[in-house]
Amino acid sequence: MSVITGSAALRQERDWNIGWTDFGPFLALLALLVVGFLVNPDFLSATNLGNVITRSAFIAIIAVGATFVISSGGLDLSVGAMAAFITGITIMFMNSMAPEWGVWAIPAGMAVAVVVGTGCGLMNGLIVTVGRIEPFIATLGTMGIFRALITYMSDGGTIPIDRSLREAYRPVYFGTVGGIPLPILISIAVAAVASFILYKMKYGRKCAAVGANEDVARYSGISIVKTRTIAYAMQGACVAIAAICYVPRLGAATPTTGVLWELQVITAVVIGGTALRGGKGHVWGTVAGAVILELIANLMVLSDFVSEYLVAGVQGVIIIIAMLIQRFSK
Amino acid sequence: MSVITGSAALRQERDWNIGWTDFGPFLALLALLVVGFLVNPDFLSATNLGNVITRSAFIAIIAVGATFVISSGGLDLSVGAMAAFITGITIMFMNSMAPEWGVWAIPAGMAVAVVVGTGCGLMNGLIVTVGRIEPFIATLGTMGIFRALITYMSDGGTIPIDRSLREAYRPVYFGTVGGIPLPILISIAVAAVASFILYKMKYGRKCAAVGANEDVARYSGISIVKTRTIAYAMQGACVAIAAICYVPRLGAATPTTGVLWELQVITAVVIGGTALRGGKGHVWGTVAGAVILELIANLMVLSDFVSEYLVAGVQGVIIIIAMLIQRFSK
Amino acid sequence: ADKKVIAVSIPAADHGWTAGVVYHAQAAAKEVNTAFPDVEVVVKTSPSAAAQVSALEDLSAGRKLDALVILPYSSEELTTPVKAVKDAGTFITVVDRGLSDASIQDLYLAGDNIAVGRNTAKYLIEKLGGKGNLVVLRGIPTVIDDERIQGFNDAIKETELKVLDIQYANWNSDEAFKLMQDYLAKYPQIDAVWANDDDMLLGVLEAVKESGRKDIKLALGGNGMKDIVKKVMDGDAMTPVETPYPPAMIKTAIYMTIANLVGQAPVRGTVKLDAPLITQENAKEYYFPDSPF
Amino acid sequence: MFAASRLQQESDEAAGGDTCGPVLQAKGMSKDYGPVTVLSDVWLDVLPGRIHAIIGENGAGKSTFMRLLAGYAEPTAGTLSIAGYDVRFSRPEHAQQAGIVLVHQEILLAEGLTVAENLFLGRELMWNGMVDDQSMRRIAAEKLLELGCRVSPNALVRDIALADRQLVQIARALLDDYKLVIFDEPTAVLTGDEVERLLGIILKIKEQGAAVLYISHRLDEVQRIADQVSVLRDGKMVGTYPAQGLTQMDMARLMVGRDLAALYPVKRLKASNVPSLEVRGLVVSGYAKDIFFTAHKGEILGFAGMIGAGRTEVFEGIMGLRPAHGSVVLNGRIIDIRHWRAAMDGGIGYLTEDRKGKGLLLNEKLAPNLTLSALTRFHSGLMMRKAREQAALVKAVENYDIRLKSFGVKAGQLSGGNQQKLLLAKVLLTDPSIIVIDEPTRGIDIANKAQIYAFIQRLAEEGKTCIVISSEMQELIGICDRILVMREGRITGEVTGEKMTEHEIALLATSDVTTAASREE
Ligand SMILES: Nc1ncnc2c1ncn2[C@@H]1O[C@H](COP(=O)(O)OP(=O)(O)OP(=O)(O)O)[C@@H](O)[C@H]1O
Ligand SMILES: Nc1ncnc2c1ncn2[C@@H]1O[C@H](COP(=O)(O)OP(=O)(O)OP(=O)(O)O)[C@@H](O)[C@H]1O
Ligand SMILES: O[C@@H]1[C@@H](O)[C@H](O)OC[C@H]1O
Ligand SMILES: [Mg+2]
Ligand SMILES: [Mg+2]
Repeated sequence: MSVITGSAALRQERDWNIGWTDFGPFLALLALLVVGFLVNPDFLSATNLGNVITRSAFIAIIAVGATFVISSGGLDLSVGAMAAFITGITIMFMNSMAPEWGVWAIPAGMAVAVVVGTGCGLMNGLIVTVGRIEPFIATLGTMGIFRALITYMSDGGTIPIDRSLREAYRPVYFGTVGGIPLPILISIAVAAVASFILYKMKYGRKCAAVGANEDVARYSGISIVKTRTIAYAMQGACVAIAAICYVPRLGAATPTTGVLWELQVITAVVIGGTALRGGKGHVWGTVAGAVILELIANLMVLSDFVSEYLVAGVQGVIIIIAMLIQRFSK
Repeated sequence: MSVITGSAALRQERDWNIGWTDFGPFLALLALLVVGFLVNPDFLSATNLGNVITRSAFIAIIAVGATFVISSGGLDLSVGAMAAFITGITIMFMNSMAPEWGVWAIPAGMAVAVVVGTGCGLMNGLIVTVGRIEPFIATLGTMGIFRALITYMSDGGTIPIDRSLREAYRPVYFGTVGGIPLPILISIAVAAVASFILYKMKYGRKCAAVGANEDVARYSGISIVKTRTIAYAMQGACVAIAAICYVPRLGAATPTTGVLWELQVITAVVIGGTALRGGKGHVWGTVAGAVILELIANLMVLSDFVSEYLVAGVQGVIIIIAMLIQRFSK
Repeated sequence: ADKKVIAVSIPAADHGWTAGVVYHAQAAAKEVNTAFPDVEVVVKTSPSAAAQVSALEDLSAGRKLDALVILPYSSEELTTPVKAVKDAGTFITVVDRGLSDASIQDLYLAGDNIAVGRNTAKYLIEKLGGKGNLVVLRGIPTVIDDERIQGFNDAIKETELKVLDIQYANWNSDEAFKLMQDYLAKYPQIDAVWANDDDMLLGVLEAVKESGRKDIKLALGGNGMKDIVKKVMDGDAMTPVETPYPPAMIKTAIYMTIANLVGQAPVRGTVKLDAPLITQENAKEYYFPDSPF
Repeated sequence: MFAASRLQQESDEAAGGDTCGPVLQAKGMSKDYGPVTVLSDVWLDVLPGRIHAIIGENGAGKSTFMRLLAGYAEPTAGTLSIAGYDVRFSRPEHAQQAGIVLVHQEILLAEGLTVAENLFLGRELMWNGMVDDQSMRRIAAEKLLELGCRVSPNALVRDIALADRQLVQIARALLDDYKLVIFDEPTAVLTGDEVERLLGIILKIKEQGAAVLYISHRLDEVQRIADQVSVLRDGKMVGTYPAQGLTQMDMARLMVGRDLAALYPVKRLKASNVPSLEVRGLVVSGYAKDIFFTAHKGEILGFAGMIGAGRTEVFEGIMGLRPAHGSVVLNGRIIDIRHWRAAMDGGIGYLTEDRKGKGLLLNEKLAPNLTLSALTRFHSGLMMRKAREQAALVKAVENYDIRLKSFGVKAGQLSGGNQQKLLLAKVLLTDPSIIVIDEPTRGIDIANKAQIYAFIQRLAEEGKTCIVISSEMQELIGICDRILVMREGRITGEVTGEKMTEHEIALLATSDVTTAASREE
């Protein structure tokens, strides 16, 4: 009998398959750590790795959101500008509430951030889905809009957070729980929730289906508009969470906050193993991708081999090599 | 008999359809011109339109190249940095040859530019096709590399063209033939050649096939590697042509030359009606797209309605509206 | 022997002026590292504020820094991180873009941006006889940009000079070229142009030249770019003056910091580099043909 | 294998064939996908001037075998030889250069390109160094017309019907010189007329002296045109037989390895007069108008018609999958079909005719495909219940007799017929009260057809309404209580009882020249 009916055999096979694809980014990460150590042994010191991973949290959190968008067949170029805009709104809100509510302005501001972020994401989503505009263009447009708004709100300058709130807010970036920096925990939590949504919930299936083949999704009763719009809204929420962690680190929103984050975010997602044309998303791969990017930057600072003019070039080379390692490892 | 009339009737209908898709960008352009005139009648003055269209020539020429890349299912984020790099090399070459060859250094430099550009494009193409790396990442990497190289070559400063060559070279940007500025003529020529290649030559078919469905292309005996690599090489050549026109405009290459051109280029292609996921390319639509972008920027300056902080935002809004008009017009 | 470590953290070469900063910082590092065997200068560039904060963390994670010379990417965002470095016992020298909390700065060296705007304005008032139409090109939305504009605006307030238009061209010559073309299309009568940075002035001059318009009498910049200083030196009619804003200030800052560390010459406080008008007479002093800027 | 080659010789004589050598010989071909063996040690001689049918159950390995012959895949073991020389085809062009062309079972065209562009893809006609679009369009139109396909050569493949796509694919294969044409289920998506025309063309190919390999689950076609028949079972060659004297029942027995019961179930009495779906004045712009009909509970209602008659579009319109308007009453409640999914949520299940493009996620595993339109049922708390999904898959594999070599395969790796079965299982998982099946047995082998018919009948007996759109008149006549016939976007008549004959249906489905001409005004 050539037809298999046992389901035990099935499980084995499947896990094996998924394993390989998922390993790629982690292999690249490993390779990078080894190279890093050879370049400068300090690279592997606990403080340094702690710093680097902590700071990769912003990109990681946003990129987790982008994993939804990209897996559902979309793209969001506006995330960096949106982060700046949300940071601005949040700080302004907190500052205005601080005199009355004191430290309570902080959680209130965080709630505002999430609401605004989700709203911005929703807007992106609706323009793309209902307006049926190519995501690249739609979000390039909203990128301009968010960037203009933050510039306008800050009068071209900065929107610093009220001094009275600083100390209370600091731990959100600088605090640790059980020795682990809070941003790392937050990004792990975000990734965990995301992978639950993407791999365990109904919505994850819809997302992958819409990204893989719109027609099949439609004929299966899955709403493309709804699915993709939700992905954008979640992206917005993730940007908000990243913004919340960002404020205590830099203490202000400026017109240049988050410039070019979109490229880093998309790079993290792709390095993580999610295809840009949509389909299956790889949440943990995305997180690894974000860490890889930050490690590369860190390596550049720690090494003394490279002329300061060539840093960007060496980063480019490393990224390409990292991708080749992935290809190769498959 | 009736069968034949039947298919003739059908044919007409289809032609009509194709017409519509091609008209979209031109409609948007028209709408923009009308709005522009209402905002400020100077908008339609010959000088202003001449300036704007001349300026749009770089983006148009590069975007024509990008039409190949995108139509074949690729993407190239490195064009802006590549333009800067080629400009730098070209100027350095011309300067070094000027003492010996005099004005002949200019055409020689142009040849060098084209060779270097094609080489850079080829490199991009090979990384994408042979290395099988997602184009977004591959060209983000080479973007960093080109940018680093020009920064390095210029020591972070400028590489100005030799005074002795300036006057002789100037007409390439500022000259006119029959009253029409040279860059406009050059971009028309480039677009004409491109549309010949894309619509009249075998290669064009291959390009569209590779972009539309890789499997089908492969089974039809079309080499995906070759087709896509050639597209990137042509992109490189177009960047070189744009660079050649660019040099006399400001007479120097700097690390900031061409920053963010890639976004404008891709936007022009998409506004022009070519889908980002590949397939049929629309060369003339792309040219219209490039002009649209430049007109929007121009309109912002000519109007007095918008706070200078919000210009980018309004541009975003207009682009989105332009795309909606196109959707709507279909 | 314990080497003294001086970290220099500056923005990446994202336009001509910052490129000059990188150039001079690296040149200084090279000189110092050969001249002073017991001092090590490390230069790091960063393409954004966030990256610069990271670089600070990275620089101070491995070793103790004796001094930090920093040109902050932006003021507010770098304030807290620089404070953290200072709290570890590092001497802090800040260049150009100041921190929000001035008490962190052991040494502050900057150009006088208000003066850049004011001195240029004064020259214009004088030359145009206190009246005429102006257009202005400004840089990247930052405090420095605001200060220059403020200095300029305050100076022309009481006059009949009218600013027809003012827009951002992001300290980029290409954008300035386009913007100037558009200004020319929009306004039939422009008496003078001010671009608050020389990168932009290059674009402006090209646009004016190409238009063939004769109404523009003056086109001024600022920053002391060598090509512009050369023009001044040569007595150019359209650009007869210039204000300095030398990127070499980073070098000065590095040397002053070293003097502090090794020379037992305590240098503290604020140093403002004046922004006098560069004219044909004194232009030679400001002309450095070998600098990339 | 000895048996096979002996039979081969016998059949040569039986067909009274000329003695010139085979155009292609397959010698001990095997194909493995990883640990899975799909084809093992298959031998075959393909003779010129013969139509050689390959039959076998779904998943027997027919398509795989053909892909090996035409250079779309390389064998794990075994060789091909032409005129005594061993050859290797590592790409389709190599086979094409040797005159071997394959018409795929699954449609392989670039949707974003036009019909003419697809037809000539990779071998464009040139004129003075330029692609000669005019000639290509003209020739395309001619070639298509020969096949009875009237789509405009300028139409995008995306916009044309599935059957037309198949014809384009066939035209494409026949464009070049060929010594051997392989048809892998070419008629699965065609209706009566086109089938006839295609069979005529195949006979013409044979007359020209070329060889034809022909795969079909429509055994009557095989019987009509084949000279010899080879049977594959489970990846192995059972034998090659002269077609003459082989009845359909014989073929079925050879394929399945046992005797088969009757193909069509015995008809029941018509169950009820309770209307379940009433459609009044439906218009699907560009495809259908004035559509009025009523379907009843427990009824099997057939929709017949030629390609392009608009049957698919009518139901896609009702399902909200393409713009349409008109009144639709579902189990007594008016639903707004402009509202997407209203019909689905109201309990209509629709099985698309385009399993590859609209039915299945080819790159996805089987379980996620199966449950995609009924996610809610495999979902409790917040989570998808994977164990339940697996159980459903195991059950579907049994119920619908889906043949697979491993549960780990992706949907796209299933054989065509098994994909169809998976799709059927998928739609029925939504537990619809009205089920619309567009081409239910497309690509399904004869044993499974019987099973599916029985299945449809069982659904009807449970009181569900089954609407069957089919291009096989026999099948409609065999299972339906009532058949509506469409022509050019309108319902032209209804046949029941005695009048349910091919003749009657064909009359309603085809228009005479004059009415067609007047309609074109
Ligand atoms: N790429 C692949 N990977 C794994 N298994 C495959 C692959 N391609 C085909 N198979 C398996 O090979 C077997 C034979 O498939 P094939 O398509 O040749 O069958 P077939 O005889 O054409 O069936 P049908 O009549 O349904 O079209 C099937 O079990 C199928 O699942
Ligand atoms: N091909 C189909 N034919 C008939 N009905 C279908 C088909 N595909 C899906 N449906 C129906 O469409 C709906 C989609 O199922 P799903 O599990 O996504 O439900 P849902 O939770 O209501 O969706 P949503 O969260 O988008 O509202 C179900 O009502 C299902 O019965
Ligand atoms: O980077 C800035 C430079 O371009 C401007 O002209 O002067 C101040 C600097 O900070
Ligand atoms: Mg098959
Ligand atoms: Mg149909």
